[in-house]
Amino acid sequence: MANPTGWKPSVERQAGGGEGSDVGAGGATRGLAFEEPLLFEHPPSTRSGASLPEPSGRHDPARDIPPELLGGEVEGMPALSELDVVRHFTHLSAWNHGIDTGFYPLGSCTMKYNPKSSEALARLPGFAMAHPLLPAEMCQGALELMWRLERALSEISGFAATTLAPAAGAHGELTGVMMIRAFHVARGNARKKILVPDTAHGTNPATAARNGYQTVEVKSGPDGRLHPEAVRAAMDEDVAAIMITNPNTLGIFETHIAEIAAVLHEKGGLVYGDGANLNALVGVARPGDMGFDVMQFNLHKTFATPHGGGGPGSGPVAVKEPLVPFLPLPVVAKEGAAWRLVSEPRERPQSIGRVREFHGNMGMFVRAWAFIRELGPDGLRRCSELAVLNASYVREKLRDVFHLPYDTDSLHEVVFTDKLQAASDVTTMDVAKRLIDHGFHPPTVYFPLVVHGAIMIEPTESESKETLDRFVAGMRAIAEEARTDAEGLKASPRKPVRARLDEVRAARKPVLRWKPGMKVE
Amino acid sequence: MANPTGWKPSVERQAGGGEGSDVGAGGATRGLAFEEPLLFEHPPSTRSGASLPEPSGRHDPARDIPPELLGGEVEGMPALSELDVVRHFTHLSAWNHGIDTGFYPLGSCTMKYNPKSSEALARLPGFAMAHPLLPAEMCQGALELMWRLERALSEISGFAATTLAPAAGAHGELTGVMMIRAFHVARGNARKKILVPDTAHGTNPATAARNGYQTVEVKSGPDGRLHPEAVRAAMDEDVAAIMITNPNTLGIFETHIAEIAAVLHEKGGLVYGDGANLNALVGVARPGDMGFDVMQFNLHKTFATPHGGGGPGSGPVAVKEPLVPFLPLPVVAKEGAAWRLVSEPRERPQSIGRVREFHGNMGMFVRAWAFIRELGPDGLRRCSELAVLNASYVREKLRDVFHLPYDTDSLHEVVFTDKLQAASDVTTMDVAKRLIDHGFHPPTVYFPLVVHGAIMIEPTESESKETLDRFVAGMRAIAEEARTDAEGLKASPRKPVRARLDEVRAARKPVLRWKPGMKVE
Amino acid sequence: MRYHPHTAEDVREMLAAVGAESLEALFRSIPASLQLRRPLDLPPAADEIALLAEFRRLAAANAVEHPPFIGAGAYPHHVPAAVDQLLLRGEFFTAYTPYQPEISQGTLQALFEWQTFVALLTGLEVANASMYDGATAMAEAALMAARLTDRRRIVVSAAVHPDYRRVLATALAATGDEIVAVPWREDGRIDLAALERAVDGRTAAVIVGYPNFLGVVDALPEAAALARKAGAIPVSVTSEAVALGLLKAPGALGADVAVGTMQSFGAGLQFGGPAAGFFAIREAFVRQMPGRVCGATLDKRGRRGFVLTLSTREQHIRRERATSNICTNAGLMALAATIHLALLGKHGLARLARLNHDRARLLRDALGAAGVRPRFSGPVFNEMAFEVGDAEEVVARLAKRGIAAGAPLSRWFPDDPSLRGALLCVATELHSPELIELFARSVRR
Amino acid sequence: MRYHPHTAEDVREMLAAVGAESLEALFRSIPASLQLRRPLDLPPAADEIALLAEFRRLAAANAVEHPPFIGAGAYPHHVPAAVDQLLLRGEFFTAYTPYQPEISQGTLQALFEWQTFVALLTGLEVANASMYDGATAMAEAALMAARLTDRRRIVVSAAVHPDYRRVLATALAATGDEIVAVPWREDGRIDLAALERAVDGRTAAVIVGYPNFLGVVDALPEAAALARKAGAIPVSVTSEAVALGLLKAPGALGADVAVGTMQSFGAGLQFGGPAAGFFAIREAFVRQMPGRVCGATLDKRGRRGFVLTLSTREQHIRRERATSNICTNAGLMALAATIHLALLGKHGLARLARLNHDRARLLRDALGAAGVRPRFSGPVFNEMAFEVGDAEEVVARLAKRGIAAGAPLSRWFPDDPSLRGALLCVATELHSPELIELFARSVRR
Ligand SMILES: Cc1ncc(COP(=O)(O)O)c(C=O)c1O
Ligand SMILES: Cc1ncc(COP(=O)(O)O)c(C=O)c1O
Repeated sequence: MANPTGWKPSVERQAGGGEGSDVGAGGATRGLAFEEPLLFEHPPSTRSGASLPEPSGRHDPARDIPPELLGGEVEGMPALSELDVVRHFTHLSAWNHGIDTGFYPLGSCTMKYNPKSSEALARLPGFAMAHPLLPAEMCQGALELMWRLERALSEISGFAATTLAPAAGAHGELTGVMMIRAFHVARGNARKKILVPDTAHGTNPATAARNGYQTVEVKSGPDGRLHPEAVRAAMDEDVAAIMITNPNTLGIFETHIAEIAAVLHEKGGLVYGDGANLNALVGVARPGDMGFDVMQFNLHKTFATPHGGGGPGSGPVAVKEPLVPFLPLPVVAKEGAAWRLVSEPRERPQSIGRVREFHGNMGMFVRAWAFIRELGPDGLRRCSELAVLNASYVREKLRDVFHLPYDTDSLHEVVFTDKLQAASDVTTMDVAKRLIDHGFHPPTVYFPLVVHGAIMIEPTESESKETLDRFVAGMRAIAEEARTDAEGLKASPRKPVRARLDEVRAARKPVLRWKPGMKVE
Repeated sequence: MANPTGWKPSVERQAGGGEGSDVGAGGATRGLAFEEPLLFEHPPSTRSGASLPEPSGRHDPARDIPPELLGGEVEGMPALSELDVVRHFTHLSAWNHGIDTGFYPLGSCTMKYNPKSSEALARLPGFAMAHPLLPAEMCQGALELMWRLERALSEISGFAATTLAPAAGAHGELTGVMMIRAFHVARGNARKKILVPDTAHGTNPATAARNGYQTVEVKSGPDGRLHPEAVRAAMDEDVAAIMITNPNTLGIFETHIAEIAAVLHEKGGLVYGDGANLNALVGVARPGDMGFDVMQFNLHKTFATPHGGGGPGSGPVAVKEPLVPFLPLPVVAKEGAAWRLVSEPRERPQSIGRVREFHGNMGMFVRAWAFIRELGPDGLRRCSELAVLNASYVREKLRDVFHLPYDTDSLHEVVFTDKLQAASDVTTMDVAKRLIDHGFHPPTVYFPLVVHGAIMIEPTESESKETLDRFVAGMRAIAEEARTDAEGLKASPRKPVRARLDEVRAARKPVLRWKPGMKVE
Repeated sequence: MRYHPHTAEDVREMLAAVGAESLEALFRSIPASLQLRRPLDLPPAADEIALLAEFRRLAAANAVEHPPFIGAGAYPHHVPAAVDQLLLRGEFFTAYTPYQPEISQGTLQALFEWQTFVALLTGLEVANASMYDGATAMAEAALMAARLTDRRRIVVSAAVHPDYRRVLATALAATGDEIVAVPWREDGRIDLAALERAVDGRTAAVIVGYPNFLGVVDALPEAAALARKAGAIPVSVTSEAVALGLLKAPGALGADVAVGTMQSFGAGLQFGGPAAGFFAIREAFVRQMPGRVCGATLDKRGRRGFVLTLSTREQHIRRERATSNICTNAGLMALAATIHLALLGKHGLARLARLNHDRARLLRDALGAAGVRPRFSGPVFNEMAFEVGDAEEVVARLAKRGIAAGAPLSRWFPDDPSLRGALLCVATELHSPELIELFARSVRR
Repeated sequence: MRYHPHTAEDVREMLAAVGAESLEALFRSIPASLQLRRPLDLPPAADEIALLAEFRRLAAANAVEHPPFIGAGAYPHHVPAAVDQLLLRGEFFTAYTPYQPEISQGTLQALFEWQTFVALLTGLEVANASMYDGATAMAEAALMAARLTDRRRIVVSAAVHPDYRRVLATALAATGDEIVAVPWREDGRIDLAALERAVDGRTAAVIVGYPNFLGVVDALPEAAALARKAGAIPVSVTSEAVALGLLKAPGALGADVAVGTMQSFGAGLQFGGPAAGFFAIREAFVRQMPGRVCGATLDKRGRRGFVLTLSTREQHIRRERATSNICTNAGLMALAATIHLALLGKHGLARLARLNHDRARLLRDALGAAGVRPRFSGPVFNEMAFEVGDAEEVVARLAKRGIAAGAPLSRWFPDDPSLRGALLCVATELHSPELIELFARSVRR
């Protein structure tokens, strides 16, 4: 495949340069990269990259730490100069694909642009260097920011109040379901079950189980939606709640949400909203207005805080009025012109208690609040509009070459399958790996589980039509290639520093850390 | 060449992956890279990556700017979102080799590690946001720093005073020779000639010419050193100065410097020191103690301020007492406990005047002062010791496979040639390009001009023995390859995003900017 | 809007392509009654200059001129400039969980290195790819112990960070597992006799702080031995991981699980988050370990590489039978700690730890000279409680001078009048001898 | 020492390899009498924490709370956060001059883009890869004009930045070339009648500020026409390049050479440096252009790439016959400007320029309401001189309030008593309407 989309300015007719030197639809080619050993594989030495003051020399630890507790230098630790370390991580970073490198349509993860200004703001010493236990009078700025963010999230989602404490989406789910449980317990009965649609993210059933609930799977309909009848059939007075993602993980709006909520509410159940897909709805519709009682945000998705190679996230949870007493601690309160943290159970006796240390991931609050402040009400709505436009556009442009399992309106993401490629034995995994050679991060694959060979594409609003057109061209080229050269396709990716990795080997003979003489064979 | 030095952890026996996928001695392999069009080659649009306040709307420029001076939007400018721009420059950066990427033994350029802490310090708002014309009482910190740096540089070099104004080494030379000229003019005669050894950097003769002096080349001896007799032969009362780099560009100390200085001084000439090679001497010997009258520093070399892809630099100039009156403006003066800038010619009537706008490259002063502060007197000397050790080590390890034109002690850098490779028609350029595939930045090549096919290696003190050993292994592998596979060698580099570039074409049909419809053919 | 690349023309063309009349029409699958018919009630958009001014104002309302003398779970440490500049590389911070290993080897190798650092510092065999924080890591450890032992009682030292214990209580609210707290003795160490009484055949885990919340290096070997004797899993918890550069590793003292936070490395304070929780175990527990883990493998061409592995434990595969529900963890903070630890290295870490030990002694001596004595006699690392009379008064008084004096223990033990005067203070490499002197003088008045 | 990787063992081994007994012995080629036999008299080494404290103290001694109302050659502008984060990528800032194009394509393409931006903004055909600053760029322009015309008289408007003129004088001290200054008229524009008298067949260049030092958009078209008539090269000088987003390009108004600084884009103030000087010309002058230049070419496989080119003009090839002696230029600052301009783009630049124009009007009106009037009647962009009575007094008074009031013109024209009251002030996007009001009130008292 030599530059199927006419990527410029490469002059690919003479490209040559061996395998993988062609130019992908996303601009991918090959260039210089560096192998890099593990930090621990450098020879031992007396080096250090540390720059530290000298101790007074007057206090020998051996004098006051019992010998059985006193250790020496940690064996196995590396000994490198600052430059060694800088080169090490500079090389490592070059092996990664990030949003800053290229299109990253990882469905359900909302890989939107992470504003650089947020990084600068979060590094202001007043935020970066503030201790979480500063006396209130010494941290009014931090508290004010948290309070404003809390108010804004409640408004955006249509709930009464929001806790900022949870550290990520799944942690928010956990917190939310804990509140649901506390709510029921306060009414005398924790109940036993939580309904979870078959399209749900794995964190939903795991969260329910973690709270001691049995999960009951509810099947979605042929239109990819949850139907009130199915919910009604599963509903009884043992059901504490249903956990719904809306739009769901197919990107499809749960049209019957209000009716479903009514089914739950009728029998005293609550409706939990997995807010991972909120990017479809900001300023357009509010979960609080649809019958949800509790919902977590993923600030690292909807509000553009960086995903950081797997975190940190932030998963605030919004609740309706009846659940407010159960919010975890701490809570930021405004009293007159000052703010303070309510941390003592005495002040909030019904609180489920603490869900983590301190007050939440402040670093993420700063960035999320910056995003909300910069976008404003219109800009935030615009995010959702453009996110949906982008996904709809990709859907339309690919539906003739990839199988669309649900031919109904979808919102911010779209799910295809590898069904049309089955004849040539090309799978979703092959498509994903081939996209790498084009210069794109693959979509989420094999999720949701209800779709066989799912390819879940979420472009987000950050991407231009040009980028989408290139992605579409890449996907179409792959569809074509699946017909004409399935073998070649299966040899992908060819361009990165590593070819396909053997995941089976990794799980069968786990090597989970370096040890002297470590071998991977 | 597959991993000649046993680079780990790659398992190269099965490497394959086409041309250039082997692992070089410096760890170089191939990986994913991105093509990137010019900013101007994106389709025109209404996009912008700007975030700006709204104007009041009350002031139409057409009302007060005459129509013949009023322009519209600038045609041809790009129109991109912030993300487009971030990706653009992220991709571009990946095509570069920097010190942070790998070994960079570019002779005469002192590519030492640029401390990250200096970058943080230079960004403190008090430095980054200070206007150069702030009233003195509002910029005491900046002035104090400049004053302390000035004092430190004078001490390090052994001179009476230093101007911080010049923007780079060559600008320092210009300033220095201007002072020399002013000195002579003050004595009634500017004189006509400047002596320049044949090993001199091109900026030396260019500087002399720029000051209206005729340059007279002085040949160095067979030991690579300048000899008093040669200087004496060229010396007369028309000679204003000699420009000497010490150690010279062969890395060799000018042993006869004191005698040469005497030859000059005897006939009223001055001795200019090109301080580009000061990294060999800090704390070990001081140019001011050797007979030099004027010398420029290259803060971006000796004092580790980043080279920035070609600048900014900083080229302070130190002078002996008799030249102090001629220092350019401004001068930082300490008066009591306060500092102020002396900018007015009235206060320094003999000053050569201003050599640039404002006071110098403050951004570089902050970094250089940080370097001096962190290293301290012992650490600075240690830099020179290790720099010389490194260069001497490389010299020793390569002298059997590359021709060493001057077999005499050298200091912080060493010059080889391609003479031993001549038989296989392999040139210095081929060696340089092959080093790229190993993962090393090539040394300075074809300089100094007195050495045919010069390969000038300056490792600096930042590099570890391991890195040097890898480099040596790479160079030795190349020497071997020159014998066994000259053709293959000449096809290098294979790994970067671009193969050898056609410099002749660039100069013959210059395309120096983008224009609509631009073609390079 | 600088983040929105769509021109009016793009929008028109794309709407045409998808057959929608307007952006609004894209949402027709949302019942009209559920749509929001008004703009969100939020402040209007701010440009970058206004944003900077607004956030500078907020940041300036936090007093951070001096490093705080507060630890209590978050430790003021110097983070070398190199850490942050490497973290800012977009390839790191704008990537997500390394689902596609071929283009995530940077994140993956760094995680493998993080896991190794955690294993080395804790003296245990295996570590996961990070947890949200120390408190949730401890709760996960308790749950894992319950699964492994099939027992339902968690014995925890009262000198474990009270907030961690609260998080544990919250986490166990649904399981009905029991928590038994064991008091500390006058020296600030766990009461081993009480521990012995508390531990029995129903005990899943014994959790001890190392150092504990009072700053005291607790009796981990003895506690671990008692746990082991009863078939319970000894768990150590560490909030101040710099201590592990001076103390023996918990794994070497008998802990089978070591959890905590690496906040001290690379994270800074950030008003309490984010920082990377760590979770280290004996290899035998690996199939019950929560969270992601990175493992080494080979690629198709036989070159070493890294992947996320053992994912059959995890929610996205195992769903309700997963070992935990964690998904997004604290990857970037794990990277930050990894870079910081790499810079320190073997020798730097030891020097840093000794320096912290030294500074705490300077603090003790300076306060001693001011007539203020430590509250507990047990061995300490860089943090200790002092008896200052009225801790809240001291804190309020020093706040006026811009000094964060420490954490009054009564905040966590309001019902224990004997702790009214106890002020928990830390001294680290950031507290210069001069600042320590100033502090001691200020406490005195 | 964190920057020195050598262990004692390494040093030993390496010394043995090179056959030296000690590190000292490496310097035996330096006569003993020339060696320094004492440690340098410098403050002792500081660790990173101490360094940070020391530099914070110094930085805090510069008053930067408010953006200064001073321009006068260095303009306070907002630099988007993205610029700096991209500049911090080590591949950019730790590289040097792109001597090896295959591994410098990033720097080279960015330089090509910089050259294009300069050409577009100046309306000229070719630009070089940057100069040290605006002042030296202007001096180089004069020298180039002298070479091109083989004439020896430089006519320069007195309203060109006085420091630039001083730099020109310094540069020409050796050549004996003559400088003729042409006064400005009451409106702040060059006196065209005087210019006409000054220009003749000996004139190499006519240099005009655009806008000029007084903030006035000078009569460039007329001046250029006069120059051209006499066979001299019309040169425009711009310190506030944001103006080029609102004004016609100098090349479109007759300038054959446009020089100045792009400090307004990407550099920030930095107490005056570094920032990138620019140098743009008509194509015909290219072989006489000073400095480096980047050009497009093809690689061996026919792919477009970039190299430094036309180097036969330069000192490293041509030595004493070079067009200048410049070597290291201001690469990173050119990159900074390029990134900033890319972010602004066509529309953003126009908006920024209009906003600056607007803010200067707000300043004029606010000061007008305080009874303070502009000194010159000519058209201005974002900077203008006001008649404040005693400019030095106003500056000293506002300094006490932490406001940098502006630049008193008398500093450069001490002998002209009529300028005693003239205070040169700028207003940009950084000066909010509220700050402008505060400023006007403070000037008034
Ligand atoms: C639909 C859905 N729910 C929940 C989560 C869990 O969120 P987090 O990873 O922040 O814990 C995800 C994350 O990928 C998700 O996609
Ligand atoms: C020996 C020598 N002299 C002078 C210079 C000029 O210094 P700069 O590039 O800072 O102008 C250099 C720079 O490479 C050099 O190597």
